[in-house]
Amino acid sequence: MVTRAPLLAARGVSKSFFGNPVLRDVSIALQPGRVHALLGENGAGKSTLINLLSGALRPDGGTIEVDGYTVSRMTPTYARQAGIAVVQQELSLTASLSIAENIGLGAYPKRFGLIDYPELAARAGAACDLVGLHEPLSTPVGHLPLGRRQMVEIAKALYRTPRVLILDEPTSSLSATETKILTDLLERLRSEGIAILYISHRLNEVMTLCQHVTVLKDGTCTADRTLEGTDAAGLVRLMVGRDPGDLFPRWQPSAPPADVISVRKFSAGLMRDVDLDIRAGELLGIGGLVGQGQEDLLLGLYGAIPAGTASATVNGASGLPGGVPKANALGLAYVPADRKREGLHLIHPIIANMMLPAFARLPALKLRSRRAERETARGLAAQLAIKGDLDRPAQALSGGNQQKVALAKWMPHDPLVLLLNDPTRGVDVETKREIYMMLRNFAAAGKAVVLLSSDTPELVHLCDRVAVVREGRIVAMLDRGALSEEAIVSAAMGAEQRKVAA
Amino acid sequence: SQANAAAKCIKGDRKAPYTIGWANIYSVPTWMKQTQGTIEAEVETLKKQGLVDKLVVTDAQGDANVQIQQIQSMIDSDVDAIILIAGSSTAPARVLADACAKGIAIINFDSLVDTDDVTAKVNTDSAQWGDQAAKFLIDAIGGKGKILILNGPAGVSVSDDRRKGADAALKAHPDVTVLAETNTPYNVAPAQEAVTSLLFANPEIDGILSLGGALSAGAVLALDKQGREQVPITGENARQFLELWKEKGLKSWATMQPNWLGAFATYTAVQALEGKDVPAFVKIPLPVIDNSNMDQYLARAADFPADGYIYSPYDEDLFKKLLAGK
Amino acid sequence: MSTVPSAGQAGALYWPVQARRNVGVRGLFAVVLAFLFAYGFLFPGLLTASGFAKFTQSWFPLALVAMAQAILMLTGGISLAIGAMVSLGAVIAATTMTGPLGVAGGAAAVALTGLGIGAATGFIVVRLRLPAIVVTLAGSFIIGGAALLILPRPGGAIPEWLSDLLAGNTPAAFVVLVLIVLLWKLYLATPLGLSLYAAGENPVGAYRSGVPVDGARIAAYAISGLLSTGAGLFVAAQTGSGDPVIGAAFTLNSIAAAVLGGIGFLGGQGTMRGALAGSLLLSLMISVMFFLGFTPVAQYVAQGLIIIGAVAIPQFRKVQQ
Amino acid sequence: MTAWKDSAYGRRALTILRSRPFLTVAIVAAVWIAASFASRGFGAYGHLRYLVELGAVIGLVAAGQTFVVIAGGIDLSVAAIVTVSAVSLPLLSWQADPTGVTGILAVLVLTTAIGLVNGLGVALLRVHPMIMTLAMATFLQGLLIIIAGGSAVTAENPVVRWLGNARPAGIPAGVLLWVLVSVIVLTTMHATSFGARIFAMGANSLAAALSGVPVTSTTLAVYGISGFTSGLAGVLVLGMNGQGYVGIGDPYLLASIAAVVLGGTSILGGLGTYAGTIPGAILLVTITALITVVNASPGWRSVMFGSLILGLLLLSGREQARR
Ligand SMILES: Nc1ncnc2c1ncn2[C@@H]1O[C@H](COP(=O)(O)OP(=O)(O)OP(=O)(O)O)[C@@H](O)[C@H]1O
Ligand SMILES: Nc1ncnc2c1ncn2[C@@H]1O[C@H](COP(=O)(O)OP(=O)(O)OP(=O)(O)O)[C@@H](O)[C@H]1O
Ligand SMILES: [Mg+2]
Ligand SMILES: [Mg+2]
Repeated sequence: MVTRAPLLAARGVSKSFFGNPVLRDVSIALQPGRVHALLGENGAGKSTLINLLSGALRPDGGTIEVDGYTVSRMTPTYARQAGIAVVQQELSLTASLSIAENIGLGAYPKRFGLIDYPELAARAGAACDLVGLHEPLSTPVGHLPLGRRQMVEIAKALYRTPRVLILDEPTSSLSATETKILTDLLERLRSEGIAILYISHRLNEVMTLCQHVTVLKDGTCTADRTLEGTDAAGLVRLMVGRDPGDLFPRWQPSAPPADVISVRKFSAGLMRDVDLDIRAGELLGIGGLVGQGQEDLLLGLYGAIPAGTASATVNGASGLPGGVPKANALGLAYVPADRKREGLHLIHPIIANMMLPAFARLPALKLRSRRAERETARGLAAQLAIKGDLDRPAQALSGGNQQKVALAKWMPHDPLVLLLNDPTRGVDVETKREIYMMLRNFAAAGKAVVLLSSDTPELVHLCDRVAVVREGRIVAMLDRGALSEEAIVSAAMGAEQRKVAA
Repeated sequence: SQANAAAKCIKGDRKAPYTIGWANIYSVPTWMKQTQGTIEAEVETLKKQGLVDKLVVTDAQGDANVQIQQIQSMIDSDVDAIILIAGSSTAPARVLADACAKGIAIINFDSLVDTDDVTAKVNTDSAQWGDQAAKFLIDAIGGKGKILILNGPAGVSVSDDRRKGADAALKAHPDVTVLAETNTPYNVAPAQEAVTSLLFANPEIDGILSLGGALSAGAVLALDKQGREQVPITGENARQFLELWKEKGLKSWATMQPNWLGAFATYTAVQALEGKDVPAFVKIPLPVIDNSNMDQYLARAADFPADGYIYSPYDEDLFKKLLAGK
Repeated sequence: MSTVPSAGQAGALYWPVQARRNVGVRGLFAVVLAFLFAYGFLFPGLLTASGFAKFTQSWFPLALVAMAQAILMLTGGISLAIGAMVSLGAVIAATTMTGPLGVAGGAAAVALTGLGIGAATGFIVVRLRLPAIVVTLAGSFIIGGAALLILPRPGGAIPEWLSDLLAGNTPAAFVVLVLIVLLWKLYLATPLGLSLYAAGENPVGAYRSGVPVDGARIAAYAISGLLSTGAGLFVAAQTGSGDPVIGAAFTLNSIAAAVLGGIGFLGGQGTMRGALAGSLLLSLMISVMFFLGFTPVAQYVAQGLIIIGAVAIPQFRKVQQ
Repeated sequence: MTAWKDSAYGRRALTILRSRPFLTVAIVAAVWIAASFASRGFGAYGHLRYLVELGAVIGLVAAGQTFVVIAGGIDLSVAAIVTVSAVSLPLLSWQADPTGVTGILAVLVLTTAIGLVNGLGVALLRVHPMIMTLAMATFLQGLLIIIAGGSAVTAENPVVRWLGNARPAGIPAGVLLWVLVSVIVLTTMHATSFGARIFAMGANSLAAALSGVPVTSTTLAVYGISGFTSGLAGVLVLGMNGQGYVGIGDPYLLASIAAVVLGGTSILGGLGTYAGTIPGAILLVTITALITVVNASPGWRSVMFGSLILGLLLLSGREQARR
């Protein structure tokens, strides 16, 4: 098998941005019929490597090979012709175009120079069926929730009937069900002889799906081996170079409960007539299939979207906060899921991003102290291990580090309630561990954490209670004792809800 | 009732009281507002005589295309007369032909249209304006010297016509050198800016040929601010300029585009509808302001807006004379 | 895996996609329709052939420049040179068509000028990565200056028959507009045309999907230039002559029409039918206010209110939902 | 050499040398020097002083415009506001106050209120700034029909006169006003939390809102500032011309936008500084003056003006890529 020429390979490629080396002499070979994992911490260079493989970026040194032949100039168009398809992370879609038009973008079937819509419908429909996407093909992508968009992105790659399929963290915004569909699909494609490159920070997925692994650390290749005989701990060792501890901190019973937030008949966005008590000192998980209204629950509590209640108390004050500044004043903080759109100011320096909540709260005309800002920011960067010059724009950070910045900016304000929307999406294991530790400590200090997550294990191992949301209602409230992945999934799917409801 | 309609476009089938449409190109500037004032006053008079019952006013907001649309609407609503300041000297020609064919009296004044399909055009003579201004200035600087020329906006017929009118006199005096020319809106600020820079670039200047609007006041202010001696300058009847003229004791000459052209156009329209013979072009003699009559104008200054124009007095007798005389 | 739900869709995709795009502009359509009824009620002559012809003629140039602006805004661009382009188009038409080039030659000159200047602008904006708003602001001076050089004062001429054909008592202008809209739909059904949206909203993603992003954007500028000078040609025909400053007001009006029609400034948002409806509303507004007997002051105030209202009310409804 | 570059001091110096405002200053200087070679009078001290004075008007209008643009908007009503300010001052002047200060305050309150209404439309009605301010400009036209020429009396306002004509210590009072405003603007923009909020809103208003930035009130403030500085510019330009008139503000709409962009502020919002707008404004009046003294037909002058702006833009106006 290995004697055959790889379908796609990089040989000794290097790449730097503005003089900072990001990849140094990295090689990787994708073989047909194999799912190849690409692992590494945030900022290790994984996305950059796939950008080189797919022609979105040009290497500074080294070569890209297709079927054993060196390609002198790899471009996205050439890559497509060579049968290489990339699933970017929710990136390449256009909200105002329909699902079908998005799927075919850049590779429309033509007839007399025009887009052949019937043909497009047939082929896009087939691709959608593969990923279990049953919305009408004419639906504008902008109307879909994030998880469904991710499926469109995957369908878009499949539409090109690739020989090589590259997926950059495809599951980070997918629910368990969607993830299952995807893994089954990849398994099938693999058996059909397609070469697959798979990037994920979820190691259990990697363990079940992949046969081979390449590990990047600080832009160099530290391992390139078969996955046989490796366990998750071994993978982490490969990535961080030392023995991993437990991913999840040990659960401890929390302090005697006192409600910090309690709402009755709460409605906001998709959420309808929800009763909820959030207790100090606990980590309350919010689970369910993607797009059932969980996000609206957080946003409504945070005062970011209009919400109504029969009665509400938030940190002793009655009524919901009438806006984000009021929520902040009551000690609430919110970390959004879509960090690029909602969490960060990508063009602004990291330090400005970290200080923004402070600017928002200080009196408007109070003079700033750059020195104090720098000190605070340095402290935060050290605390969360955010690498890099604080004066660089946030967009120069890798996804995981961006996530840390989005979280870090609230720390100086010592919030009483942290509303977190999928905070570990796209975050590497080490960072995840740090974040989990932080959340636990936070709860232990008597604060409340509301953790909305699409990562079910996270809910199971970290939370004190988990509220499962379906169709705008909390259909189950699982206590620590009743927590299991099965319980959450079945409640989310609507099966046996009466039985598990506590 | 008048079977033998005399004037162009008039068919004689329209009866008093008439509806007058006033197709303004832009009603915000003070000059326009003053003009509108004279039109409204005239309409009031005509209403009392039972000749007019309604004045319809449109404002094209400076857009010649909108003006065409509004004239079309006037045709559609069947007004009896249209009085018009054109936003372009060519653009309304075709829509006016339609109006004329419908028997609507069209009196075009101030900014004229290059078409004969109107009942009458009413205006001062732009070429004559330029010619007289140039002659005054050349005379004032003793037949030789260096001058600046301040024009109105580029691409507009009126400013171009005035400038062309000055050509003959300038050619006849080769010792008069034109140092520089400008094209600006007929306003104080841009003129002041341009003249200041031109003064620095051309330190020796003997006179300024300013061809209308409030340009002259800007030039005077520019000289004044640099602490330079005033030079002979031509101008128009802007109140600010006349006051500066008096204050600085300028060697000056001014003429005007009287705002009562609007009233006169209204009057003419009704006369035409009433079957009177109306000349195709009523040339308004240029009223001249010089040191001899300047005080008379300034004496009435308080009746005019501070940024307005002090126009010469008018009455119905004047209108009759203008319509009758060649 | 079940194929039932999407198998049925495969037959007809184009029309459902088109229908979906009405969603954002339904409110505007209703407003426009209300204005149309009001106009027809106030001026029954609108329903005659010549009344309809005259009305569509006033709308036509605004419709073209609204399209010209919309296509740029869809790619995330904008032009402040639309007015100057209209003037240039009018001036070229008025100086060539009665000369040796004739009507065909003159029309070709107008079209080539529009395409050429548009493409050059696009190249500067896209390839040199300069902000479109200022490039086209500078461009408006250059293009406007060129118009003044060709025709320093209003003049020139358009053959009488052409004026009568386009701006006479037949709704020829409307027919031409329908043709242009059909051509636009055709363009939007080509891969390059549809890429406009992706190139405008998500250029990086579009590039990675293999869309010729720069090409699509430059093409949009070229088409926009063509539409603008085309509007100039029509204005020249409508007026029978050329005027080097006739287009000035079209710049801001084109933006107002496009935004009224729901075109967003960030690229990729909105539809051409919306932009056309926006331009129709602007044009209708002038006539309806005339027939309602509004004074100029009332016209200014009402115009401001209608524009704000037409943009704000749909926004408001969106927020309410 | 490298040692110098690596020192903290040297790094900061390099940053300044490479910054957009500095580049714009360098371009202004180059244009001035080149122009004074071509025409001796052009570079005369008095002329440069006058150009800076003219620049002050653009600079004042562009001060508010810079705030608005950095906050992610644009203000197309500035020209109309300048006109309203200049034209309404005599109407709002109070005969009993011989200093004329109350009249100026009344005008500034009026123009600030106009700006606040813009802000309300943008923040609460969610009308796009370009449309909101365009509609506001249309409203103001209607207002001007009512107020223009409404007063037959020239208001002799001593403060306005002083602003437009006095030269304490040889420096035009308008320039002094501009310096004062610049200091306040730069401080507000770069040294207060309010300034930081504006940058955040311009870069990503959703993220700013979720971080607790009071977006509505900040938007109101930004447009209010723009109304205020435009009003101030109207007062200054009234003083410089001795008389307000309808249309007096017209040149300042495009000029303010051009000054902002030539000064390196991103028209997309979130990035920029008034420190660049200042030389941007002076650059603009310089080019205008240069074109005025060149002897050419109006068509050619227009072509030259546009080409110069385009050329300068190539030097200083590159947009950074962003996602
Ligand atoms: N266009 C760019 N300009 C500057 N720096 C860049 C650019 N692209 C990537 N980098 C830098 O290169 C490094 C590697 O980034 P990359 O996105 O490849 O990491 P990654 O392994 O995908 O991380 P993650 O797991 O967080 O997605 C990061 O430090 C990032 O800051
Ligand atoms: N203009 C830029 N300047 C600096 N860094 C950039 C720039 N453009 C992209 N990057 C970096 O390039 C890297 C690759 O981008 P990509 O879109 O794959 O996101 P990512 O880091 O993999 O995040 P995620 O995994 O959450 O999608 C990121 O680290 C991003 O920060
Ligand atoms: Mg990555
Ligand atoms: Mg990543």
